[in-house]
Amino acid sequence: MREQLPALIVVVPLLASLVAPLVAYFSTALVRLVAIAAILVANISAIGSLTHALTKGNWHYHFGDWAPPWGIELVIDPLAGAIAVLISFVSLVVVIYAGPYLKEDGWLKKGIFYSLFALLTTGLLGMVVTGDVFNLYVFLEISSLAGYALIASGGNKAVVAAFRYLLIGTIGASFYLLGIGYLYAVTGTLNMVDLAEKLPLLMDSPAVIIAIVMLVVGLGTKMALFPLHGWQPDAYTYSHPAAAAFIAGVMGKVPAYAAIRFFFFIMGAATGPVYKALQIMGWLAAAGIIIGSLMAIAQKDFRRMLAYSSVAQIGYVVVGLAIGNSLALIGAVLHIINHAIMKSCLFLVAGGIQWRTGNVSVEKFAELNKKMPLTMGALVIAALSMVGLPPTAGFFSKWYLVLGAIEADMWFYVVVIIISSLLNAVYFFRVIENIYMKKASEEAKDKDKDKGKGMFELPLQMLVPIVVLGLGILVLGILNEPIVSQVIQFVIPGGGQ
Amino acid sequence: MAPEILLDYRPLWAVLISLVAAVLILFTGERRSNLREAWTLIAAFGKVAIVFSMLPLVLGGQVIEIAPIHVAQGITLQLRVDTAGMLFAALASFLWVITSFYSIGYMRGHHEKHQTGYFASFAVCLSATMGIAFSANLLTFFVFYELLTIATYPLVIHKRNAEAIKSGRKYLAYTLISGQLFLIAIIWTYITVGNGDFLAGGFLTLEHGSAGLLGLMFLLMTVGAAVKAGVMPFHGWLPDAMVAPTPVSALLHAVAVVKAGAFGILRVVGYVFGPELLGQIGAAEVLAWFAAFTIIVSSLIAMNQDNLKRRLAFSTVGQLSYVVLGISLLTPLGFLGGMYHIIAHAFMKITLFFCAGAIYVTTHKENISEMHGIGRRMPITIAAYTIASFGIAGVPFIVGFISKWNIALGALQGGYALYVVVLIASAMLASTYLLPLAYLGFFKKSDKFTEYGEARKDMLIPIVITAVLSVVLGILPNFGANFYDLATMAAQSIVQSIELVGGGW
Amino acid sequence: MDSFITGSLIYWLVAALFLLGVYGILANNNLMKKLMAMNIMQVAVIVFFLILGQKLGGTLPILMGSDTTVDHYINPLPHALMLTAIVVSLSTTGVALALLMRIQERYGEIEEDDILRRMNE
Amino acid sequence: MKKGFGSIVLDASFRVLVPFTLVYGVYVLVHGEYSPGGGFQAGALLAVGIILSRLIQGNEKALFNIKGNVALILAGIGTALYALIGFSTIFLGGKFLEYGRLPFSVHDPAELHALGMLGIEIGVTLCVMMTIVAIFDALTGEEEGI
Amino acid sequence: MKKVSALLMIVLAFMFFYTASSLPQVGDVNSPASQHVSPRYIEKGKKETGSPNLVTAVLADYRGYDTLGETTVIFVAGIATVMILRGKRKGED
Repeated sequence: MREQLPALIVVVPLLASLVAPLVAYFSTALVRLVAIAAILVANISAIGSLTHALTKGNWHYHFGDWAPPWGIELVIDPLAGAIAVLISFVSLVVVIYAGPYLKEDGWLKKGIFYSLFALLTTGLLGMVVTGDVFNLYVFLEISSLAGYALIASGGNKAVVAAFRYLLIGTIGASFYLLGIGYLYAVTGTLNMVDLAEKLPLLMDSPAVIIAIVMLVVGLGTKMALFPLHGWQPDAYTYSHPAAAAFIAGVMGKVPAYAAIRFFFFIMGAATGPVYKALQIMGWLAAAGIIIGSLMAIAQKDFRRMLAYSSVAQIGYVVVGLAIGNSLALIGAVLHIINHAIMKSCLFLVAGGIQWRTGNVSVEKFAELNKKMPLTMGALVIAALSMVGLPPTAGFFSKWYLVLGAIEADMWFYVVVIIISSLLNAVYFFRVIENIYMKKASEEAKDKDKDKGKGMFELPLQMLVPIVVLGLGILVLGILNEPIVSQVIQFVIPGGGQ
Repeated sequence: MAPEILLDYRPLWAVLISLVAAVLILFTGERRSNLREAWTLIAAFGKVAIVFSMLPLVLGGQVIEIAPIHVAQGITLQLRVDTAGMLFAALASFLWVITSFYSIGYMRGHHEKHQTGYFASFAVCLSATMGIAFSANLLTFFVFYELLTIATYPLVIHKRNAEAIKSGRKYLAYTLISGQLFLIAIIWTYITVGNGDFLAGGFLTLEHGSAGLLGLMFLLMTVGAAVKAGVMPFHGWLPDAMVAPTPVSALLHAVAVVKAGAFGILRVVGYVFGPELLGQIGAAEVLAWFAAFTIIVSSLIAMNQDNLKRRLAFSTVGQLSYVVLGISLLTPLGFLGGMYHIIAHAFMKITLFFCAGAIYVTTHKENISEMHGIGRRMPITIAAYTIASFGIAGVPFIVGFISKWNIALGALQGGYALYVVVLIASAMLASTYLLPLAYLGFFKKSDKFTEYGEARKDMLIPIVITAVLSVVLGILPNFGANFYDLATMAAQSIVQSIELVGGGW
Repeated sequence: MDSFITGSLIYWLVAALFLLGVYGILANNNLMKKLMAMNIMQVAVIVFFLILGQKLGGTLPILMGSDTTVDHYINPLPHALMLTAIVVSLSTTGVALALLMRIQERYGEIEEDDILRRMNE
Repeated sequence: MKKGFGSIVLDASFRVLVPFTLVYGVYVLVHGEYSPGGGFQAGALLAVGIILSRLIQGNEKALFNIKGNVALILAGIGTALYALIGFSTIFLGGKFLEYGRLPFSVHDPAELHALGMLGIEIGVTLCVMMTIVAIFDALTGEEEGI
Repeated sequence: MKKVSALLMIVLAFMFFYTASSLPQVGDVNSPASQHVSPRYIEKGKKETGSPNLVTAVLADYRGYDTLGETTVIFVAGIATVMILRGKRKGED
């Protein structure tokens, strides 16, 4: 099976999601195990493929043994491997976390939830590891549909949010599809490697330029790049609390990865139109960083605040692309990883608070540190990391971004990043103040449902993921150098060697 | 004179021991308070032992290095014990012991809440301070600097009331913003120079950029450090932080935070830019002017404060500017005096705060106007207070005199007679705003204090120790940890000259 | 001009169709109309791909006898791709309709601005 | 449809319509590789047959009375069949979906591909048919909430 | 909103119209799409897959992985619809 690892990354969770309803019919405990096991296998395969890609070079896997460009191939280079490991890891953590939320649900709902969750994971992983631009579209749609359903299952408001997300997301996907249509029209191929060979000669053709515009709009919509972020806050806020962490943490990152793939690997950012497009994206991202942070300050709902801060944080990644030198790219990829972990951790904490006390409004967080100390500890770590204070992970991605910006003499971005980290400090320390210093009002004490009367502040299935991610932030920060020098510096085009 | 480098883990232990203690304290919790305090004391004594075990090596001209973690390519979190760092570390670790005893007494006598969080963040503060003292490059320095910011925040908001929250916000606003400016300057340095390793005498030269750019860089860095050091106009958070319990104020003002700021300025001036470069671009003079301005103005403000702790706080603002002034004179004796004033001020000001705290716990009075005749009831406390006040005023045979004397000599060395005038004037002012309490306490009659006695033993003993030490150090500047020699060696290494004319006495 | 009509005019029409769809989604207030506009947009993309597969004198790509001359059959790849795209758009529409039913039965209407107002109050 | 709207005309047409639809669906499925057609179209036709029988005869008497839950499970199984064919070729030492490795004895390897395609088309048909039935059930709203 | 989006559409329309001429002529047998990848499907398709219907050959064999995804999309639509229509949270109207 060793040489099949790349395929297993995608097809094992896929198979699990397909049989989930059947399994759930017989045993609801078993379906959970199946989902966890499948995602675990995907995670292990991703790690194996990543190590292979790092040691023996890029790994091409031809489906049906058809040589590309005729067949579809998976390409695992360090970038794809790293992101795949990230996605499968976060998915694993969140699926373990989801358990207690589904206690009251019937077998079919359990089965469908785990099926949708595994499908979301499959779609994202498939987008990451594929080497074929149309195949990327197919898996984009798989992940999107699963995402719509998971968001819609969060309640009545969530349904409206999901519908609007569906419309806007479909616009984005269609723009993307049209973009690759233009590329296909001028090159006649859909294979990424093949495109990378043919495109440089055609870079000044208007068709390629409009294809770039289409890709920017499509991927920008999917990653909620300002000003295309309108769907995102509602979707993240009202989505199913058991899946929100995964949706909010990872779903926006994969289109960003696709943008790196297209603009830096397939087209080459040095070429004129791509460079201009990236500059425009960079300015938009800068605006998004500031506006997203300001909007986050204005929010009362904790999850909504986090959603707006995601609008700002994805801007960091795009700014890294816009700066475009190797340091900034390292920063961007590092920030994709760090922010996925941080934001997932924060959403897990939000879900835990909701599960325990039934409210999500920051004003009502008073004295939670007494009820759930470990969770609040994780929240504090994640908050410090979002602000970007050493030695947490967030500091180092910011470090590389600023390093790259100064090296490229783009001081504008330096100022933006610094200002935004101060704004982050404003709203995160407001939360911390509410938790540690406000006196809890009486009815808030009464509203504490008796779910917390167990041995721990939360059920272990929920507590352990929170703690794991909280520690993960510190580990990512402290072990930052090995991660960068062993992995990240090889992900950038021609980096490392 | 290249000092021989010695690889050793002791600096790392010195940093980590109190972090471990903090974790243990958190998990011990409120209920088993004795065990919790035990952790604090064990860590404090262990830290002192470790630090002082390194002292002879440093005095022997050795440098202890350890590079635990690589942060990024070519950038390491590195610890190095040199003379200046040793000076600061020895001071902080020694005073932590005393402060821990005192704060145990204070907290128990005062039945404070949230004691666990208090002792934990206290320990983290000390770790950060050790890290700042021992950091070998700018990044390490910054990491511990921000850690100190975060660890101090819970102490500032200790009382959890609206006022505390407000001052906590103010504190965060000041420190975080300055920290970000600091960060820009640091990254900029890494880009231009390639590394940020502290080097006695500075590693930046005019090749690294025009005078204007370097001046801007210097401005960013000094602002980053000056905010913690409370140099005007960045002092705003310091008096407001007075809502914190007294041992915290003692820690903030005497041991850790503001001293970390002053130490940061020392690192920036002496080990990043270096006297030579600063002399060329003339940036240090601006700093010196700010310091002189702060010295005078803060003393004037302090006179109008009736709240004893606020008054002491403003006096801290002034006294810290002595350090900054001495450093920014760029003369050997200036450095010597500045560094020694870190020591001197620490001992004197911690005495003063201990006294204030003792008075508060015993009599629950904070305003000087209410303290008539208090000396009758608490003679020892007020006596200690008086000694320390004389020291701040720069009376001979008390430690404050030595540092001020050296700063004055340094000013003359650099040929700025004006600063000498500033020093004398501020000495006068200091006596006018500190001594009245002693006068009221001893000579004004009042029947208010019949029911009170002397302060608790476990608060009184630290007061006496620090007061006595500030006298002893005033007579034998090298008593104990050879602070004076350390400062001399550091100053020599910075200005790379053996001729250190005169010096103290 | 003739070459334009035979060669490029269709691209203009497809682009117009696509943009009409996008405009419909953005400008309409009725969610159902938005959904229809979405389908129009997707159809435009599908047609665009099919155009790319066309060949003058080519027939549909089912081999007749042993004739495997490339120019005699139109390009099968876009058709295969568009089968996938059609299925995707169908599935998206299905999910959207289900959501729409939930919205209708919860809010009793499908006018976006009203619903948003009632959501946020 | 609880009782269906059966009438003489409908029942009569039902006898012709539904079997024809089903047979035609199967034809489209198996003939898909010689003429336009394939799993998706076949699945749609078969689903139409089932839904017709429901509409006309009502759930109780319906010819193929597949409940939504079962339909959903079967849809998953159908797609899983597709995936399992891919897996089988992995276990037979090939790549995923490498039909050339299928364990049948034929004189032309191309036939293996044809067989593999037939297999996956069957899976697709099952999936599409059952999905449509499940959606139909959900839309008619007769199934209880889950 | 309407005016802005209409303006946007017009701008995009001009972009499309401008680039249309740079796309291959409709039905051009020498267009890249007809020359680069697809010829193999037509020439070797029958021999390699045994299916004279080349669309099926491409769909189910050469790009079978896409079709797996496509089938999955249908499955997702099914379970999503059931989840949305029948999976109301308890305690919601």
